Amino acid sequence: MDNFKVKVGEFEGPLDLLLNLIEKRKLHISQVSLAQVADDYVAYLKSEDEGQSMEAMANFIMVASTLMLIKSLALLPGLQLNEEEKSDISNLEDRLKQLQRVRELSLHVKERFGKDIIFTQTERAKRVTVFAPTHELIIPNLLTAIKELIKNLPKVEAIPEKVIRKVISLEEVISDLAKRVGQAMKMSFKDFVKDKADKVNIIVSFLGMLELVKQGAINIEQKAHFEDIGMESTTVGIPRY
Amino acid sequence: MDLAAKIEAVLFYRAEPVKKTELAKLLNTDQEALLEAINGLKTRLEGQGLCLLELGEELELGTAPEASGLIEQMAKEELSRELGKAALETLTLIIYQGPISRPEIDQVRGVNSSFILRNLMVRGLAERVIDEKDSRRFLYKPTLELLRHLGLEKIEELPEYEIVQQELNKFLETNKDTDGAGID
Amino acid sequence: MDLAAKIEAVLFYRAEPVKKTELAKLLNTDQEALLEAINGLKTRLEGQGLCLLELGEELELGTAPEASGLIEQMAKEELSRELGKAALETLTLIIYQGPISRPEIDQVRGVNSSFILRNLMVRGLAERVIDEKDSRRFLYKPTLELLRHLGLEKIEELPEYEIVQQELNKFLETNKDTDGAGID
Repeated sequence: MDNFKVKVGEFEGPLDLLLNLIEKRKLHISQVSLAQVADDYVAYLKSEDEGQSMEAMANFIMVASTLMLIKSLALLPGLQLNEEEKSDISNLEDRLKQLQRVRELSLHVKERFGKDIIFTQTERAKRVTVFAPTHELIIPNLLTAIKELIKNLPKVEAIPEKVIRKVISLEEVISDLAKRVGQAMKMSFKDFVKDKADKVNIIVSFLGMLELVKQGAINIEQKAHFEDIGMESTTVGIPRY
Repeated sequence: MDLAAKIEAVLFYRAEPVKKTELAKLLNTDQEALLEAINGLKTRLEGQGLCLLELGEELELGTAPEASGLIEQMAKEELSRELGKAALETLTLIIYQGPISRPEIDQVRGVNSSFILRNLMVRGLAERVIDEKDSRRFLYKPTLELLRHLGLEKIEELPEYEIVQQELNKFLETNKDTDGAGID
Repeated sequence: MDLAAKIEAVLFYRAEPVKKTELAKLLNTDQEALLEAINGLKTRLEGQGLCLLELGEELELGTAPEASGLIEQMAKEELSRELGKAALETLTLIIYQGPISRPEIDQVRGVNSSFILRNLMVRGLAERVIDEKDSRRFLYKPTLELLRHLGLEKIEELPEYEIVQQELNKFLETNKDTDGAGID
């Protein structure tokens, strides 16, 4: 039944991991803090990706792509986001806040569960029973019932196609994002002139992150788009002219 | 919580006659205080829905005599009512797979079956026996009357018996570790 | 014998959750008089050995939470006291926000909750009902069994219950259109 669990390392699901990273740094949930932990998140995924199933990774990678967006936005306020991207970002923030609240509340449940149990009557040992069959009790009905039961036994669920499609297109998301980051940087070039060294470092690390994410997506073809990531050198070169 | 309330709770839970000596020991009290509390409880229950039955050395909690008409009516209705889908499903599982434990029944059905099992027993359709391999647990099986009613001389005559057995055993085998309380 | 006493007798005899509508019919009374009698019974049981559990439409008689330690000494059944992190989170959502669908639970937890939900149902701590607004989907809600394990007569006794209802409703309202991890 372990197949029902979508675990990477010790974390059950991407939100579990993300919330943990934020709480470890004692941050409040916001776009700013999400941008801050994006690297940690990707680094963790990379360290754990060995031997993980496509199903386990899929959910984590979807969240990684939203984190990349958030980080890009933090670095380059000029970056244009479409409606879906905007809603992905606010949605992630909301879900994290919600999960955090549920964890808070779960302490009330934990504190009480199994402590002062209210008992009901035990099964009466000596009870007068009357044989009372009903018209339902005929062999064909039994066969129908048992077949229905067997049909409804839980099976290992395959990962829904919707999720797979999203993950596969992540590759496109990365290359697309890399392009847009490059453009946004040119556009906001003036901003980069100030405090040059720091900005360059940030960009380098950001692109490093993109690369990590790409490698993290173990089941995704990467070679065809390698050149897009190669943008790193071009981009780093920008401040020189 | 006073002694009378404790006696009430214990008798309610046990749902069978309990010896006064056992009660005194359990509640860590002497006979005198116990008898006083018993009388106190009797007085308190006057006009209520329950009553305290005293048979020599034994005590039992029951429904008040004034409620007997109501209870009889309910008992009759209980027996004449249809089983319904959930109960039929549970009973079928017991017929095909019995003797079978409650955790196994719950695991196959994906829901808790305790109340349904109680009803099936009240109706004389299923009975429970102590598991020879583990005396702390019960196994459920169909009653002889039910098998006769269905016209079955032996269980193997059930349609698709072999294949049902295989499917269910396969499932129960793979889910052995996840039954009972030890989940996650 | 008054209505409250009759309710007590019926619940004692049945020894399982009984619906208010069923009680009203059996006792030949209307909802209003029934609810009044239920409250009367609750008051009457205060400080006694028993308590009246109430969850939505269902009622059940149990031992008073104060008697918990005493009864446990006698209990032969295996008591489930442990909840893993996933089970705890899922139950918390079901308690504070139930009835709630699986996509909604998945959305908050960020993972597929089908495995954990099945286990909670097998343990009798949660149950699923068909969504009245959309008969193709199920909603999960707490059970009297869960209430018993929490030692609460009413779910509303949990801290922050009221305020959380408002909070979560607001959240679900604003996130209505997003499906996120919602797989079902």
